[in-house]
Amino acid sequence: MNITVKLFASLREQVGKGEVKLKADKPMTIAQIWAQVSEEMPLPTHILMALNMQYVEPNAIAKAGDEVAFFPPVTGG
Amino acid sequence: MNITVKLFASLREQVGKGEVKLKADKPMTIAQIWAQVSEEMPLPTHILMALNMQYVEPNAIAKAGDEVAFFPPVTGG
Amino acid sequence: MKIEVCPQPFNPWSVLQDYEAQRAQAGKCGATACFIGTMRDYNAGDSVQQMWLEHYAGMTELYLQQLAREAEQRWELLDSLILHRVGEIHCDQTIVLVAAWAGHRSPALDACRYLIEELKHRAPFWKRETLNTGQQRWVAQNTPK
Amino acid sequence: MKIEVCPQPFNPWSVLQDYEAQRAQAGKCGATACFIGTMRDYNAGDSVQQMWLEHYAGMTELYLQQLAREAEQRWELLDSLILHRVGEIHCDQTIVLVAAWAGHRSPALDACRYLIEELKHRAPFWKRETLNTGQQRWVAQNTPK
Repeated sequence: MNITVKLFASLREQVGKGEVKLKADKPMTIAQIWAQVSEEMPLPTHILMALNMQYVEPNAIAKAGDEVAFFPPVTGG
Repeated sequence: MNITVKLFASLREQVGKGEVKLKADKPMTIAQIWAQVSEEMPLPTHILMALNMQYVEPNAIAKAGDEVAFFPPVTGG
Repeated sequence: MKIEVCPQPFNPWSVLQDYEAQRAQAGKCGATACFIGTMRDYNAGDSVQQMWLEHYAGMTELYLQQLAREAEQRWELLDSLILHRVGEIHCDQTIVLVAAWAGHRSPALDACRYLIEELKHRAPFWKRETLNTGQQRWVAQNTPK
Repeated sequence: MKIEVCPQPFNPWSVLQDYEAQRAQAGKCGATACFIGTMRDYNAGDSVQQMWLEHYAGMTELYLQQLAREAEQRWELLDSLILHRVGEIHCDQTIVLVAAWAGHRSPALDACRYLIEELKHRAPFWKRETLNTGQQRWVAQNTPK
Protein backbone atom coordinates (compact mmCIF):
# COMPACT_ATOMS: atom_id res chain seq x y z
CA MET A 1 0.00 0.00 0.00
CA ASN A 2 1.08 3.55 -0.73
CA ILE A 3 0.78 7.01 0.74
CA THR A 4 -0.52 9.51 -1.83
CA VAL A 5 1.30 12.85 -1.63
CA LYS A 6 -0.06 15.98 -3.31
CA LEU A 7 1.59 19.33 -3.86
CA PHE A 8 -0.15 22.52 -4.92
CA ALA A 9 0.43 25.89 -6.56
CA SER A 10 3.92 27.43 -6.29
CA LEU A 11 5.12 24.47 -4.19
CA ARG A 12 4.21 22.04 -6.96
CA GLU A 13 6.23 24.09 -9.43
CA GLN A 14 9.17 24.38 -7.02
CA VAL A 15 9.35 20.68 -6.31
CA GLY A 16 8.39 19.82 -9.87
CA LYS A 17 5.78 17.22 -8.87
CA GLY A 18 2.01 17.41 -8.40
CA GLU A 19 1.30 13.96 -7.08
CA VAL A 20 3.55 11.14 -5.87
CA LYS A 21 2.84 7.64 -4.56
CA LEU A 22 5.23 6.74 -1.75
CA LYS A 23 5.83 3.18 -0.70
CA ALA A 24 4.78 2.99 2.92
CA ASP A 25 6.25 -0.08 4.58
CA LYS A 26 5.87 1.58 7.96
CA PRO A 27 4.17 4.77 9.29
CA MET A 28 6.09 8.00 8.63
CA THR A 29 5.85 11.56 9.96
CA ILE A 30 4.73 14.29 7.59
CA ALA A 31 8.22 15.80 7.91
CA GLN A 32 9.80 12.52 6.76
CA ILE A 33 7.41 12.38 3.83
CA TRP A 34 8.38 15.92 2.85
CA ALA A 35 12.07 15.05 2.95
CA GLN A 36 11.50 12.06 0.70
CA VAL A 37 9.23 13.82 -1.81
CA SER A 38 11.32 17.00 -2.03
CA GLU A 39 14.62 15.11 -2.05
CA GLU A 40 15.80 16.69 1.19
CA MET A 41 14.68 20.31 0.59
CA PRO A 42 14.32 22.05 3.95
CA LEU A 43 10.67 22.42 4.95
CA PRO A 44 9.61 25.95 3.78
CA THR A 45 8.66 28.21 6.71
CA HIS A 46 5.07 29.01 5.79
CA ILE A 47 4.20 25.66 4.26
CA LEU A 48 0.83 24.10 5.18
CA MET A 49 0.33 20.38 5.59
CA ALA A 50 -2.76 18.20 5.49
CA LEU A 51 -3.33 14.55 6.34
CA ASN A 52 -6.48 13.07 4.84
CA MET A 53 -7.67 16.62 4.09
CA GLN A 54 -7.27 17.96 7.63
CA TYR A 55 -4.56 20.42 8.64
CA VAL A 56 -1.76 18.80 10.67
CA GLU A 57 1.68 19.62 12.05
CA PRO A 58 4.94 18.10 10.69
CA ASN A 59 5.05 15.51 13.47
CA ALA A 60 1.70 13.93 12.51
CA ILE A 61 1.97 10.32 11.37
CA ALA A 62 0.73 8.93 8.04
CA LYS A 63 0.31 5.29 7.15
CA ALA A 64 -0.46 3.29 4.04
CA GLY A 65 -3.69 4.43 2.35
CA ASP A 66 -3.45 7.98 3.68
CA GLU A 67 -3.37 11.13 1.57
CA VAL A 68 -0.85 13.81 2.52
CA ALA A 69 -0.68 17.29 1.00
CA PHE A 70 1.80 20.16 1.09
CA PHE A 71 0.93 23.66 -0.04
CA PRO A 72 1.88 27.34 0.28
CA PRO A 73 -0.20 29.90 2.26
CA VAL A 74 -3.73 29.93 0.86
CA THR A 75 -4.89 32.96 -1.14
CA GLY A 76 -8.56 32.38 -1.91
CA GLY A 77 -11.49 34.70 -1.28
CA MET B 1 -45.36 83.67 8.63
CA ASN B 2 -45.69 80.43 10.55
CA ILE B 3 -43.56 77.68 12.01
CA THR B 4 -44.73 74.26 10.82
CA VAL B 5 -44.65 71.66 13.59
CA LYS B 6 -44.87 67.94 12.84
CA LEU B 7 -45.36 65.02 15.21
CA PHE B 8 -44.83 61.38 14.38
CA ALA B 9 -45.79 57.85 15.42
CA SER B 10 -46.75 57.30 19.09
CA LEU B 11 -46.08 60.94 19.89
CA ARG B 12 -48.60 62.08 17.29
CA GLU B 13 -51.20 59.82 18.86
CA GLN B 14 -50.33 60.96 22.40
CA VAL B 15 -50.57 64.65 21.57
CA GLY B 16 -53.46 64.06 19.17
CA LYS B 17 -51.98 66.20 16.38
CA GLY B 18 -49.90 65.36 13.31
CA GLU B 19 -49.18 68.83 12.02
CA VAL B 20 -49.68 72.30 13.45
CA LYS B 21 -48.95 75.80 12.12
CA LEU B 22 -47.72 78.07 14.89
CA LYS B 23 -47.83 81.83 14.59
CA ALA B 24 -44.22 82.98 14.90
CA ASP B 25 -44.05 86.65 15.76
CA LYS B 26 -40.60 86.14 17.18
CA PRO B 27 -38.02 83.30 17.26
CA MET B 28 -38.75 80.52 19.79
CA THR B 29 -36.75 77.68 21.25
CA ILE B 30 -37.74 74.13 20.33
CA ALA B 31 -38.68 73.62 24.00
CA GLN B 32 -41.08 76.59 23.87
CA ILE B 33 -42.62 75.22 20.70
CA TRP B 34 -43.13 71.83 22.37
CA ALA B 35 -44.84 73.49 25.36
CA GLN B 36 -47.21 75.35 23.06
CA VAL B 37 -48.03 72.41 20.78
CA SER B 38 -48.45 69.88 23.58
CA GLU B 39 -50.32 72.32 25.80
CA GLU B 40 -47.64 72.19 28.49
CA MET B 41 -46.94 68.44 28.56
CA PRO B 42 -43.46 67.87 30.03
CA LEU B 43 -40.92 67.06 27.31
CA PRO B 44 -40.75 63.22 27.16
CA THR B 45 -37.30 61.90 28.13
CA HIS B 46 -36.37 60.07 24.93
CA ILE B 47 -38.02 62.47 22.50
CA LEU B 48 -36.10 63.45 19.38
CA MET B 49 -36.32 66.91 17.82
CA ALA B 50 -35.51 68.23 14.36
CA LEU B 51 -35.29 71.74 12.94
CA ASN B 52 -35.54 71.91 9.15
CA MET B 53 -34.93 68.15 9.05
CA GLN B 54 -31.73 68.18 11.09
CA TYR B 55 -31.50 66.84 14.64
CA VAL B 56 -31.30 69.60 17.27
CA GLU B 57 -31.39 70.06 21.05
CA PRO B 58 -34.33 71.71 22.89
CA ASN B 59 -32.49 75.04 23.12
CA ALA B 60 -32.22 75.43 19.32
CA ILE B 61 -34.10 78.43 17.95
CA ALA B 62 -36.75 78.33 15.23
CA LYS B 63 -38.12 81.29 13.30
CA ALA B 64 -40.93 81.94 10.83
CA GLY B 65 -40.73 79.61 7.81
CA ASP B 66 -38.94 76.85 9.72
CA GLU B 67 -40.15 73.29 10.08
CA VAL B 68 -39.89 71.70 13.53
CA ALA B 69 -40.54 68.03 14.30
CA PHE B 70 -40.95 65.94 17.45
CA PHE B 71 -40.79 62.17 17.46
CA PRO B 72 -40.14 59.10 19.61
CA PRO B 73 -36.97 56.98 19.35
CA VAL B 74 -36.66 55.69 15.80
CA THR B 75 -37.25 52.02 15.07
CA GLY B 76 -36.46 51.52 11.40
CA GLY B 77 -34.15 48.97 9.82
CA MET C 1 -25.15 56.16 -4.77
CA LYS C 2 -28.76 55.07 -4.57
CA ILE C 3 -31.11 56.08 -1.74
CA GLU C 4 -34.77 55.18 -1.82
CA VAL C 5 -37.79 55.05 0.45
CA CYS C 6 -40.06 52.38 -1.08
CA PRO C 7 -43.82 52.19 -0.56
CA GLN C 8 -43.94 48.91 -2.52
CA PRO C 9 -42.30 45.53 -1.75
CA PHE C 10 -39.02 44.86 -3.50
CA ASN C 11 -36.72 41.89 -3.95
CA PRO C 12 -33.31 42.91 -2.62
CA TRP C 13 -31.33 40.58 -4.88
CA SER C 14 -32.91 41.80 -8.09
CA VAL C 15 -32.46 45.40 -6.93
CA LEU C 16 -28.75 44.74 -6.47
CA GLN C 17 -28.46 42.85 -9.73
CA ASP C 18 -30.19 45.64 -11.66
CA TYR C 19 -28.17 48.32 -9.92
CA GLU C 20 -24.85 46.67 -10.72
CA ALA C 21 -25.93 45.95 -14.30
CA GLN C 22 -26.55 49.62 -15.04
CA ARG C 23 -23.32 50.77 -13.39
CA ALA C 24 -20.07 50.91 -15.30
CA GLN C 25 -17.87 48.05 -14.11
CA ALA C 26 -14.34 49.33 -14.08
CA GLY C 27 -12.23 46.67 -12.42
CA LYS C 28 -11.79 48.67 -9.21
CA CYS C 29 -14.30 46.88 -6.97
CA GLY C 30 -12.88 43.97 -5.00
CA ALA C 31 -15.49 43.75 -2.25
CA THR C 32 -19.23 44.16 -1.80
CA ALA C 33 -20.94 43.81 1.56
CA CYS C 34 -24.68 43.96 2.04
CA PHE C 35 -27.23 43.60 4.78
CA ILE C 36 -30.93 42.87 4.49
CA GLY C 37 -33.47 43.27 7.26
CA THR C 38 -36.57 41.11 6.88
CA MET C 39 -39.87 41.05 8.73
CA ARG C 40 -40.11 38.18 11.20
CA ASP C 41 -43.35 36.67 12.45
CA TYR C 42 -42.33 37.36 16.06
CA ASN C 43 -40.97 40.21 18.16
CA ALA C 44 -40.37 40.66 21.87
CA GLY C 45 -42.00 37.30 22.61
CA ASP C 46 -45.20 37.91 20.63
CA SER C 47 -46.48 36.63 17.31
CA VAL C 48 -46.65 39.46 14.80
CA GLN C 49 -49.05 39.42 11.87
CA GLN C 50 -48.04 42.54 10.00
CA MET C 51 -46.31 45.86 10.39
CA TRP C 52 -46.82 49.47 9.45
CA LEU C 53 -43.76 51.58 8.77
CA GLU C 54 -44.12 55.33 9.15
CA HIS C 55 -41.41 57.83 8.17
CA TYR C 56 -40.73 61.56 8.16
CA ALA C 57 -40.91 62.26 4.41
CA GLY C 58 -38.10 64.59 3.44
CA MET C 59 -35.98 64.21 6.56
CA THR C 60 -35.65 60.45 6.09
CA GLU C 61 -34.30 60.76 2.55
CA LEU C 62 -32.02 63.62 3.61
CA TYR C 63 -30.68 61.68 6.56
CA LEU C 64 -30.05 58.53 4.50
CA GLN C 65 -28.20 60.58 1.89
CA GLN C 66 -26.02 62.18 4.57
CA LEU C 67 -25.35 58.77 6.07
CA ALA C 68 -24.33 57.18 2.76
CA ARG C 69 -22.16 60.17 1.87
CA GLU C 70 -20.46 60.02 5.26
CA ALA C 71 -19.75 56.27 4.89
CA GLU C 72 -18.46 56.74 1.34
CA GLN C 73 -15.99 59.37 2.52
CA ARG C 74 -14.89 57.64 5.71
CA TRP C 75 -14.17 54.27 4.06
CA GLU C 76 -13.35 55.54 0.55
CA LEU C 77 -16.17 53.48 -0.87
CA LEU C 78 -16.71 53.12 -4.60
CA ASP C 79 -20.47 53.15 -4.12
CA SER C 80 -23.26 52.64 -1.60
CA LEU C 81 -26.97 51.92 -1.56
CA ILE C 82 -29.80 52.19 0.97
CA LEU C 83 -33.40 51.12 0.31
CA HIS C 84 -36.03 51.13 3.04
CA ARG C 85 -39.67 50.10 2.93
CA VAL C 86 -42.52 52.19 4.30
CA GLY C 87 -46.22 51.36 4.59
CA GLU C 88 -47.74 47.94 5.18
CA ILE C 89 -45.23 45.13 5.49
CA HIS C 90 -45.86 41.41 5.71
CA CYS C 91 -43.90 38.50 7.02
CA ASP C 92 -40.71 37.59 5.06
CA GLN C 93 -40.80 40.89 3.18
CA THR C 94 -37.66 43.00 3.05
CA ILE C 95 -37.65 46.04 5.35
CA VAL C 96 -34.23 47.42 4.58
CA LEU C 97 -31.32 46.82 2.23
CA VAL C 98 -27.90 48.44 2.59
CA ALA C 99 -24.81 47.76 0.50
CA ALA C 100 -21.25 49.05 0.27
CA TRP C 101 -18.75 48.60 -2.57
CA ALA C 102 -15.02 49.02 -1.98
CA GLY C 103 -11.58 48.00 -3.22
CA HIS C 104 -10.96 45.70 -0.27
CA ARG C 105 -13.06 43.68 2.15
CA SER C 106 -12.49 45.54 5.39
CA PRO C 107 -13.91 48.91 4.31
CA ALA C 108 -16.88 47.21 2.62
CA LEU C 109 -17.74 45.17 5.74
CA ASP C 110 -17.14 48.03 8.17
CA ALA C 111 -19.18 50.48 6.12
CA CYS C 112 -22.05 48.02 5.69
CA ARG C 113 -22.30 47.50 9.45
CA TYR C 114 -22.05 51.24 10.06
CA LEU C 115 -24.84 51.98 7.58
CA ILE C 116 -27.30 49.59 9.19
CA GLU C 117 -26.38 50.55 12.78
CA GLU C 118 -26.62 54.27 12.15
CA LEU C 119 -29.83 53.87 10.17
CA LYS C 120 -31.38 51.93 13.04
CA HIS C 121 -30.41 54.54 15.61
CA ARG C 122 -30.98 57.76 13.68
CA ALA C 123 -33.13 57.48 10.55
CA PRO C 124 -36.69 58.69 11.22
CA PHE C 125 -38.71 55.50 10.72
CA TRP C 126 -41.21 54.01 13.19
CA LYS C 127 -42.68 50.53 13.28
CA ARG C 128 -46.20 49.75 14.40
CA GLU C 129 -46.88 46.05 14.81
CA THR C 130 -50.19 44.25 14.51
CA LEU C 131 -50.02 41.15 16.68
CA ASN C 132 -51.81 37.90 15.87
CA THR C 133 -54.27 38.86 18.62
CA GLY C 134 -55.22 41.95 16.60
CA GLN C 135 -53.59 44.30 19.11
CA GLN C 136 -51.57 47.16 17.61
CA ARG C 137 -48.47 48.63 19.23
CA TRP C 138 -45.62 50.95 18.36
CA VAL C 139 -42.22 49.32 18.71
CA ALA C 140 -40.65 51.28 21.57
CA GLN C 141 -37.02 50.74 20.72
CA ASN C 142 -34.78 48.73 18.44
CA THR C 143 -32.78 45.91 19.99
CA PRO C 144 -29.25 47.13 20.74
CA LYS C 145 -27.80 44.56 18.32
CA MET D 1 -26.62 25.15 3.77
CA LYS D 2 -25.10 25.45 0.32
CA ILE D 3 -21.38 24.96 -0.39
CA GLU D 4 -20.06 24.99 -3.91
CA VAL D 5 -16.79 25.21 -5.79
CA CYS D 6 -17.70 26.64 -9.19
CA PRO D 7 -15.63 26.20 -12.36
CA GLN D 8 -18.01 28.53 -14.23
CA PRO D 9 -18.76 32.25 -13.67
CA PHE D 10 -21.88 33.00 -11.64
CA ASN D 11 -23.92 36.07 -10.78
CA PRO D 12 -24.02 36.30 -6.97
CA TRP D 13 -27.37 38.09 -6.83
CA SER D 14 -29.22 35.57 -8.94
CA VAL D 15 -27.63 32.74 -6.94
CA LEU D 16 -28.99 34.31 -3.75
CA GLN D 17 -32.37 35.02 -5.29
CA ASP D 18 -32.72 31.44 -6.56
CA TYR D 19 -31.48 29.99 -3.29
CA GLU D 20 -33.99 31.96 -1.22
CA ALA D 21 -36.81 31.20 -3.66
CA GLN D 22 -36.40 27.45 -3.24
CA ARG D 23 -36.10 27.63 0.56
CA ALA D 24 -39.16 27.56 2.77
CA GLN D 25 -39.73 31.06 4.13
CA ALA D 26 -40.95 30.66 7.64
CA GLY D 27 -40.98 34.11 9.21
CA LYS D 28 -37.94 33.42 11.40
CA CYS D 29 -35.29 35.27 9.40
CA GLY D 30 -34.79 38.90 10.39
CA ALA D 31 -31.31 39.46 9.00
CA THR D 32 -29.19 38.42 6.03
CA ALA D 33 -25.59 39.50 5.60
CA CYS D 34 -23.51 38.72 2.57
CA PHE D 35 -20.09 39.42 1.19
CA ILE D 36 -18.86 39.20 -2.39
CA GLY D 37 -15.25 39.22 -3.50
CA THR D 38 -14.69 40.41 -7.06
CA MET D 39 -11.66 40.37 -9.30
CA ARG D 40 -10.00 43.77 -9.61
CA ASP D 41 -7.81 44.88 -12.49
CA TYR D 42 -4.95 45.67 -10.10
CA ASN D 43 -3.10 44.05 -7.22
CA ALA D 44 -0.04 45.01 -5.22
CA GLY D 45 0.61 47.99 -7.48
CA ASP D 46 0.40 46.08 -10.78
CA SER D 47 -2.22 45.87 -13.51
CA VAL D 48 -3.73 42.40 -13.60
CA GLN D 49 -5.23 40.96 -16.76
CA GLN D 50 -6.64 37.68 -15.50
CA MET D 51 -6.34 35.14 -12.75
CA TRP D 52 -6.17 31.38 -12.35
CA LEU D 53 -7.64 29.87 -9.21
CA GLU D 54 -6.36 26.48 -8.14
CA HIS D 55 -7.84 24.44 -5.29
CA TYR D 56 -7.37 21.16 -3.47
CA ALA D 57 -10.41 19.23 -4.72
CA GLY D 58 -11.95 17.36 -1.85
CA MET D 59 -10.27 19.21 1.00
CA THR D 60 -11.62 22.56 -0.14
CA GLU D 61 -15.24 21.38 -0.12
CA LEU D 62 -14.70 19.60 3.21
CA TYR D 63 -13.12 22.65 4.79
CA LEU D 64 -15.86 25.00 3.56
CA GLN D 65 -18.51 22.64 4.94
CA GLN D 66 -16.80 22.53 8.32
CA LEU D 67 -16.50 26.30 8.30
CA ALA D 68 -20.18 26.88 7.50
CA ARG D 69 -21.27 24.30 10.07
CA GLU D 70 -19.09 25.94 12.70
CA ALA D 71 -20.51 29.40 11.96
CA GLU D 72 -24.08 28.08 11.98
CA GLN D 73 -23.57 26.58 15.43
CA ARG D 74 -21.63 29.46 16.95
CA TRP D 75 -24.12 32.16 15.89
CA GLU D 76 -27.25 30.01 15.76
CA LEU D 77 -27.71 30.84 12.10
CA LEU D 78 -30.80 29.81 10.20
CA ASP D 79 -28.75 29.12 7.09
CA SER D 80 -25.44 29.85 5.39
CA LEU D 81 -23.93 29.71 1.92
CA ILE D 82 -20.43 29.70 0.43
CA LEU D 83 -19.67 29.71 -3.30
CA HIS D 84 -16.13 30.04 -4.64
CA ARG D 85 -14.86 30.17 -8.20
CA VAL D 86 -11.97 28.11 -9.49
CA GLY D 87 -10.29 28.17 -12.91
CA GLU D 88 -9.82 31.18 -15.17
CA ILE D 89 -11.26 34.41 -13.77
CA HIS D 90 -11.58 37.76 -15.49
CA CYS D 91 -11.91 41.28 -14.28
CA ASP D 92 -15.22 42.15 -12.51
CA GLN D 93 -16.14 38.47 -12.14
CA THR D 94 -17.16 37.16 -8.74
CA ILE D 95 -14.50 35.15 -6.92
CA VAL D 96 -16.37 34.36 -3.73
CA LEU D 97 -19.84 34.74 -2.22
CA VAL D 98 -20.66 34.11 1.44
CA ALA D 99 -24.00 34.70 3.16
CA ALA D 100 -25.47 34.20 6.62
CA TRP D 101 -29.15 34.18 7.64
CA ALA D 102 -30.17 34.81 11.26
CA GLY D 103 -32.96 36.07 13.46
CA HIS D 104 -31.14 39.30 14.31
CA ARG D 105 -28.54 41.49 12.65
CA SER D 106 -25.55 40.99 14.93
CA PRO D 107 -25.15 37.22 14.42
CA ALA D 108 -25.71 37.60 10.67
CA LEU D 109 -23.05 40.33 10.34
CA ASP D 110 -20.56 38.62 12.67
CA ALA D 111 -20.94 35.25 10.98
CA CYS D 112 -20.60 36.77 7.50
CA ARG D 113 -17.33 38.42 8.45
CA TYR D 114 -16.09 35.25 10.11
CA LEU D 115 -16.88 33.16 7.04
CA ILE D 116 -14.90 35.36 4.67
CA GLU D 117 -11.95 35.87 7.06
CA GLU D 118 -11.61 32.16 7.87
CA LEU D 119 -12.02 31.21 4.23
CA LYS D 120 -9.25 33.62 3.24
CA HIS D 121 -6.88 32.28 5.86
CA ARG D 122 -7.60 28.55 5.74
CA ALA D 123 -9.48 27.32 2.68
CA PRO D 124 -7.06 25.68 0.19
CA PHE D 125 -7.29 27.99 -2.81
CA TRP D 126 -4.38 29.66 -4.61
CA LYS D 127 -4.40 32.57 -7.02
CA ARG D 128 -2.04 32.90 -9.94
CA GLU D 129 -2.19 36.29 -11.62
CA THR D 130 -1.39 37.14 -15.21
CA LEU D 131 -0.24 40.75 -15.33
CA ASN D 132 -0.85 43.08 -18.26
CA THR D 133 2.83 42.60 -19.11
CA GLY D 134 2.15 38.89 -19.64
CA GLN D 135 4.12 37.91 -16.54
CA GLN D 136 2.54 35.22 -14.36
CA ARG D 137 2.94 35.07 -10.58
CA TRP D 138 1.42 33.25 -7.64
CA VAL D 139 -0.13 35.59 -5.07
CA ALA D 140 2.11 35.08 -2.05
CA GLN D 141 -0.33 36.03 0.65
CA ASN D 142 -3.74 37.58 1.15
CA THR D 143 -3.90 41.10 2.50
CA PRO D 144 -4.50 40.97 6.26
CA LYS D 145 -7.81 42.82 5.82
